[in-house]
This record gives sequence, structure tokens and C-alpha cells, in this order.
Amino acid sequence: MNQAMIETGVVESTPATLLADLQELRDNASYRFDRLLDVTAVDRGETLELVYRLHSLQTNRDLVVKASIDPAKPEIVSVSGLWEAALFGEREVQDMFGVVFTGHPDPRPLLAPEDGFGFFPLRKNYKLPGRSGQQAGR
Amino acid sequence: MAQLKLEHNGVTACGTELYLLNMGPQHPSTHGVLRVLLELDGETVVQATPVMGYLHRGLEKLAEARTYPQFIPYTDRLDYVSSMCNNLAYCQTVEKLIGAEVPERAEYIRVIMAELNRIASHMLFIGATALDLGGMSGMMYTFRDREYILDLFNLASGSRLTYSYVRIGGVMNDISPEFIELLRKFLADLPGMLTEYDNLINGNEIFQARLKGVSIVPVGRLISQGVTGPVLRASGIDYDLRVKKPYGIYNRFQFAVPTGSVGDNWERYLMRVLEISESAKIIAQALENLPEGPVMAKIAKVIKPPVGEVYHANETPRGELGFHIVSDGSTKPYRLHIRRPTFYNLGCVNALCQGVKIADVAAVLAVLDPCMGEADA
Amino acid sequence: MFGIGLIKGLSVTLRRCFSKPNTVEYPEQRLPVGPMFRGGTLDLNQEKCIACSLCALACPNNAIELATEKTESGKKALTLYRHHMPVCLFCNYCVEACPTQAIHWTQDYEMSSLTYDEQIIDCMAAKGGAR
Amino acid sequence: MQESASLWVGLGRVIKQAVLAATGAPWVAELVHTLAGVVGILSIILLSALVLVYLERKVCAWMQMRLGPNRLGPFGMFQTIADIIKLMTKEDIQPAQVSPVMWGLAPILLFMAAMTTYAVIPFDAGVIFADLNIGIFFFVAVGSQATLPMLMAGWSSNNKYAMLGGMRTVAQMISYEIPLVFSLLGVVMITGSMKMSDIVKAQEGLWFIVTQPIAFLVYLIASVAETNRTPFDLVEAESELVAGPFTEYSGMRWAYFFLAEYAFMVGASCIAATLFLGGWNGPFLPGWIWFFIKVAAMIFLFMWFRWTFPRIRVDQLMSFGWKVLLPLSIVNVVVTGIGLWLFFPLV
Repeated sequence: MNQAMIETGVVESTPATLLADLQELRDNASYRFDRLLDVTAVDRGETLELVYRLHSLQTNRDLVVKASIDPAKPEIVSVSGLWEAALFGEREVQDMFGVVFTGHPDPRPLLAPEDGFGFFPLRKNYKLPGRSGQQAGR
Repeated sequence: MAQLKLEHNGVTACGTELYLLNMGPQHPSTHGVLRVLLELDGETVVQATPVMGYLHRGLEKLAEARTYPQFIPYTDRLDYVSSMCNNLAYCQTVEKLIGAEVPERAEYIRVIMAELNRIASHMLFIGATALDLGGMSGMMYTFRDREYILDLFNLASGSRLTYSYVRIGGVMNDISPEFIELLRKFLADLPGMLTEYDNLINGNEIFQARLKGVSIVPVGRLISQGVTGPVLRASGIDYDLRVKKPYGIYNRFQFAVPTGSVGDNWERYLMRVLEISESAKIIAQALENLPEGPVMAKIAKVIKPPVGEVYHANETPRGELGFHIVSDGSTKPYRLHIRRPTFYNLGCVNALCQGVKIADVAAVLAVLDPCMGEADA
Repeated sequence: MFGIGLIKGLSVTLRRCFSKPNTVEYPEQRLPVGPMFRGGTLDLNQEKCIACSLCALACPNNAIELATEKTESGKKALTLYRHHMPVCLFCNYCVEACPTQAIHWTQDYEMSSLTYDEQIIDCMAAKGGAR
Repeated sequence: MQESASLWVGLGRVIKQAVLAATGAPWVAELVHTLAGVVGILSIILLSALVLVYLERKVCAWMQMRLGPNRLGPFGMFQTIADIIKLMTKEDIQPAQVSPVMWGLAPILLFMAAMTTYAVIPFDAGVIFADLNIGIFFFVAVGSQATLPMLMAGWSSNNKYAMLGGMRTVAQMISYEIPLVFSLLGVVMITGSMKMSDIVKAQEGLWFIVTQPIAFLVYLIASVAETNRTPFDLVEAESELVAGPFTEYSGMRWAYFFLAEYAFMVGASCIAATLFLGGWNGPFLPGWIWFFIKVAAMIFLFMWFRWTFPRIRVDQLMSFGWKVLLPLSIVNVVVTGIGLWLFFPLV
């Protein structure tokens, strides 16, 4: 993690080092990314890419931190200890992609019903069902 | 209900027992279908847990099955009281992705529409806040005035709520001289409307007493929670995307960004009131400099962006609305993620509600100005 | 300070109490829908329609159901044109997509009906307002 | 003056004499006369509720630049009648978890309390059901009985919103009862009587609103709180507690609450008119019309408040009642006492 990488705006991280990297980005005086704007994920087929969007109010700079995990074993450390915004963001990713955030204090479904959807809608292997019955358009 | 386990040991210092109150999803003061689980000690809130998802429509998944222009009507249905701003944010994201230029006139029209929509949204906010605090007439007054803006939108786009007016590469159609004339009249009338709100709502001592000094949260906590928009600015953070990361042609306009100092409910409310007149200033400047010309760029009928990733955020009335689009080169987005301001703003409900009375839960929910269509995507 | 704001508020409501109301008595009086009105149902001009199905392609939500057949002269002709109003987003894309301006919105905004099926408008059968 | 009094007194006398002539038993005549009074008061309550619901809607609509009910009958006047028919024909739903006896009793008790207060209201010279020599005391005592049914309704509904509403009722009514009583005390001190007719007679020259402006203000605020209307409608507090103690009620039971609420409002207005606005005194017109005008003005004031002000918070309500209203009313009593001692020293 160095200045040049941060200038590009996108930083690759790994599930193992994610927490340490983000902590560094938040606390290091030369970065000071004090806001986590968004947590989301992209299903890339072989990997599941988690996207952490950081922003610094001091320097008004953006940074995207990415970490790829195995979709078959979707587990990554929760960053909700660093930013409270992750409390909601991670729960949404959990509902939509089935990612388990270890160490999340409140891992109930947020947008999904209390017992979950039963599937993970934003994964690519979930296909949108067509409309049923009378609504059938084209 | 009474058998529900309490997370605390259930007994407070006074020997009173905590109990759970389920506020919503059908409750007069939770905007839309938000549900808040309140853990109460008498009238005082100990813990407030927002529960949402009642309006989840899977917009992000739907986007993967729609072409780029086809998703514009869906952005209307995100935050349905500021559709123009949503349209604008989405279209600018796609334009950034495909590298399209937007004609000058269209840029100005976009600014006019977005700021008008901001005024409309804030008017609704003022009325809803007054209603949540029990002042029923306030809402009628702001709705009357919001109606003028909706009529203007109807004139321009043919719709009063879901405009789909901003399109990729420009706007749907040009505004007519009649529109400009009516808009000028509205801008002239606006100070009168604001004075009336001042007299009826803002200036009322009961109203001020209800909001002042309530739910002050350390600003660091709000930053950590990813709160954006007027709620953050009320705590003294001068962060408005229109100024800090000017999108479109916002760098050409002179306007102030109101910021608070205390960060109580009153300032969160006041931010919106002050923003109305700032938005009016922007509109006046845009009208002044409105150039002639086309309102739509030459954009291919079928939009095929290059492979890549793009994120673009706009300042909507509720905060930072960002679209994150991953393109695989086809006509449909591979992945579209929406950073919804309401969703993250609701994260601070618990922090704001702790220690306040039940009555102020309604006030907190009002000043957060949540729009559940947006929070639930 | 204390009381002035209350009295100001009272004066506002009292003044409004004697001013003209802003409401429109709906079934008798109607507001104009505006020149760009998007709503109501699709009004199909069958003479103009060339059965290109661009409208159905443009629709984000598959609200237009159409079927075509080849006529003897080799041209395409419509056999079915249905507007599924409950799923319609009223985004105007179909009207904009039409190369011959064969579809327009009806100016009707009273679209409620008792059953779902009544909401599916057969635009070939209907002339003007579909109901 | 009493002899020239209105047709109502005459009407009562005619009824009495007619019955006396028909039966020859004085006690029957007395009974019928009393019953006529009860019927009269009941009809006043019901009619006033009928008219007030309509007026409330109209006033609300005017203040919000709307039209209000205007479909049923001339100017929508029959709207309330339609509503009553609707309420009466509604299914009587009793939620499964309520405590049935209390839950059923609460609306009736509340309505009874509201009705009983009318006994001491002097509508005109001589037109008073019971001109007790403790008239005001009776009003205050019976009026405060409203607390209990509201708490009963809130508690027995087995609903947390209702419970909160019931608790708020108790807190609010007790807090505002005291300044209310103290504000009435000033008037009583001047007249030296708690009898309604004496108080009105004392105002033949000067209304007490002139000599007791602070008491009037305190009474006004406290009575708004007592009648649970905005800005003190915390008991119902639509945007917080849904409907407070009435959350689980529907149909005719709910209508009882509604009726009682309006009855209390009219009652409070009547007392204000009697104690501060000179009761039936006034030139040219008959007394009962004057009284009616004064009550109507008070009711308009109540409605005006309701459609202008937002709601106050619980803790603010309490601190306002105890820290502002109560001291103010006590000061008023003291000042009145000093004034009386200076100008009318006791013999």
C-alpha cells in the first residue's frame, strides 16, 4: 500500500490483509480516509469482488479498495469496527451475495425477509424469473 | 410481545422495566414503510433499530436485465420525490462511461430541473416535518407550493412524479418559453412562500422548542456512519458534492452551502429551508445564462459502452447518490450498484434516537427525510 | 420572543381562513393534463403502424405485447397489440421509438378497474380511449 | 331580569304546569321537568357534537385553503350525519386481548363525566340544570373524572400505544388541573361565591376577562390541555401514538370518545364564557344567544389553535405546566387577594 497506488484511485487488497489495510488507510495521517461511503460486491464469475469505497473529508480524495473472495466459500472479515457505515452496507451485501462477514455484530438480514430470500439475487447464477401468468409480456 | 427477550438485562437504574415498541411499518410518522423497533424506558428511547426492506424491488438486479437507457425510468422510482436528481445522476454516470458530451443548453436545463426538484423535495420535507410534529396545516401550505413545481415538470416532461426527463446525452425535450415564463413567476413568488413558512412553521416557538437541542450526536460518529447531505452539513461539515466535486456545470454558479454548528434536529431542519433559497439562486443564474442550441447529443440508438467500471455521485436532496456501473461491453450493465443516501443515513437512527422521547423519534425520522423507495432499492 | 411566533402563526392561518381555497372539485372541474401528458393508455393508429415492434423493444418493462404476420403482399401486419397497463412505467419510450408516430397517449387518467384483465388494453380493438 | 328571561324558562314552566294539571301529582311534574332538562342537555351535547364536527372540518379546510365537506346536502352539512350512520352501522370489534369489562366501560364513563359537567352550566338566566352553590367546584371535580376512563381505556386495550396514551393522560390532566383550578380561584375570590348564577350576575357591569386577564390566559391554556387538543394533544398524538387510548376502539365505542371529547370542549368553552366573558350578559339579544355567541367564539379559538400549532413534547408539557402556568396562576391569586384587600377591605 503506497502513495502511488492510492493516486490511481483503486487499490487491490486481499481478504487476509483487508482489515489491516483499511485501518492503515483510515488512521495513517497522510491518507486519512475517514469515510466509508459504500460497501458492495461484484460477481466476477470465478471470484466475488468486494468493493469498499472510501472518501477523505480532509483531502477530498476517493479510493476504492477491492478484495476478491471465493464465491464457494464467501467469507470475509467485517470492517464495521472501523466505520459504522459498514454495519448496513455489509448486511446488504450479505443479503444480496451471501457473503458472511465475520465479526459483524448484527448479521440479521436487512433488506431480505427475516429468514432470507432463500437465494442470493445479485449473484450471476440467479436468473430473473419471467413474469408469471397474465403479466406475460413479450 | 412481552415475552421478547431484551438485549439488556431488562432492568434500568430506576428499577423500571424496558419494553419493546414496534413503530411501523404502518405508522403515521414513519415515512413510507420504515419500521423502527424501539426499546423504551417509559417514554425514553434506549435503543432504536431500523428495520427495512419492505419496499425492496431488486432494482440492481433488474438493471442487469435492462439496457442502459431502459433503466432511467427505474431511477425515477428510487427516491420518488426527487426523480430528476436521480435521472441526472444515472445519466451522468453512463455519459462518463461512454464519454459522451452533453449540449450546453441541456446542461443548463438539467441544472434548472435538478434544483427545482430539490426545492420540491425540501418543501415536502418541511411539510412532513410539520405534520410529524403535529402541526397539520403546515403540510397543506408546502404541498400547495410544491404543486407549482410539479405543474412545471408536467409541462416539461408530461409527468408529475416519475419524469424520466434527463436522458443519456441530454434531456427528453426542450423547455418551452411558457415554461420559462412560469418558472420566473415561481421564482418571484418563492420568497413570499418562504415567509409564510417562516411565520407558520419555522418561527413557531413550539416548533423550535421541539427541535432545538435534540439528538445532538458527535460529528465523528456521523462521519463514520457514512451520513451525507443536509444531515451531515448540519453538524458543521461543509461537504456538498456540487461544490467539492462539481459535476455537470455546477462550477459555473455562485451559491452558498448552508452549514450548521450544533448539529441538532433544528439545524438539520434549517439546512433544508436555507437550501431552498440557494437553489433558487442557482436557477435564476441558469435562466439568465441559458444558451440556445440542441438539447440532445448525437448518441447511438444502441448504447454499447466500453468494458470498464465507473462511479459517479450527485448531491440529491437527501445526500450523495452514487451509481457504480460495471460494464462488460454489452448493451446491458454487468452490475449496477446504487449508493443510496437514505440507506446510509438511516444507519444513524439509533445514534440519534438514544435518550430522546418517543415524540422525538418522529422528529428524528422527519429530519432524516428518509425515502424508503430509495433505502430499500 | 415568546408568543410572537405563535401569534404570527395564528395570523397566517386566520388570513388563509378568509382567502380563496386552492382546491379543484375533481369530478366536476378538471385540471388540464398538459401538452406532454404521459399516462392513460396507448392509442394506436393502425394505418400508420408498420409493425416494426420497435416500441415493444424499447419498453423497459415488456408492457407491450404484439404479434405480427406476413401478409400476401409481403408486408408485416399486426395481429395483436396489447398494452399491459399495470406493468407500464409511462416512460414514453415507446412513443419516442415509433418511427411513424403511430402511437400516442390517450388523455384519460381515470384508469382504475375492477379486475386485472380490464387493465390489459387491446389497442387494436379500441379506438381512442380504450375503455 | 329573571322574570323577563327567555323562552326556555317559560317552556320549562309550561311543561311543569301541564303535567301538574294532567296528573295532579307535584312529584311527577318535578320528575318530568327534570327529565326535560336531561333531554335538553343531551340534545345540546349531541347537536353541538354534530355541528362541531362539521365546523371543525370546515374551519380546518379553510385554514388549509381547502373546501372541506361540500358534497352531502347544502355546503356538505349532512356529512356528519352520514358519518354517524356509518359509525352506528359499523361492526363492533372487540380485540381478543382486551380486558372486556373495563374496555367496554371506559367510553361510557368518559361520556358520563362529560355529560355531568353540563349540569352546572348556566345557558341563560335561570336556565341551569342545577344551580349548585358549589357550581365551579362541581365542574372541576366532575371534569377531572375524565382521567380515569382514559387510563382505563389505555390500560385495558392491552396495546402499548394505548397504554402510553393512558399514562400521558394521567400526567397531563393532573398537571393542568391545578393551574386550571387556581385560575378559576381568582374569579371566585372576587365574587365570593362558587355559584354560577352569582358569578354571571357579578359580571353585569364588567367582564372578568378585564379584571382577570392572566387568569383567563391560564384557563385558556389549561383547558386546551384538559380537552386534549393541539398543542397539547399528547394523549392522542397521531404522529407518535397512532391514536393513544382510542387505538383499539372502533365504531360506536370510538364515537363515544369522540362525543365526550367534543362535549368537554364545549363544556370548557361554556365555563370560559360564564366566568370570564360575562355569561349570558349582553345588550339587545336574548341571553342564551349571547351565551351561544361567546361559546362559539371560544370554540373557534380552540379550533384555530389546533390547526396552527404543532404538538408540544411530554417533558415540555410537564415543565410548562409546573414551572410556568402554576406559578403564574398562584401569582394571579395573590395579586387578586392583595387587590381585594386594598380596594374592598373586609369589614
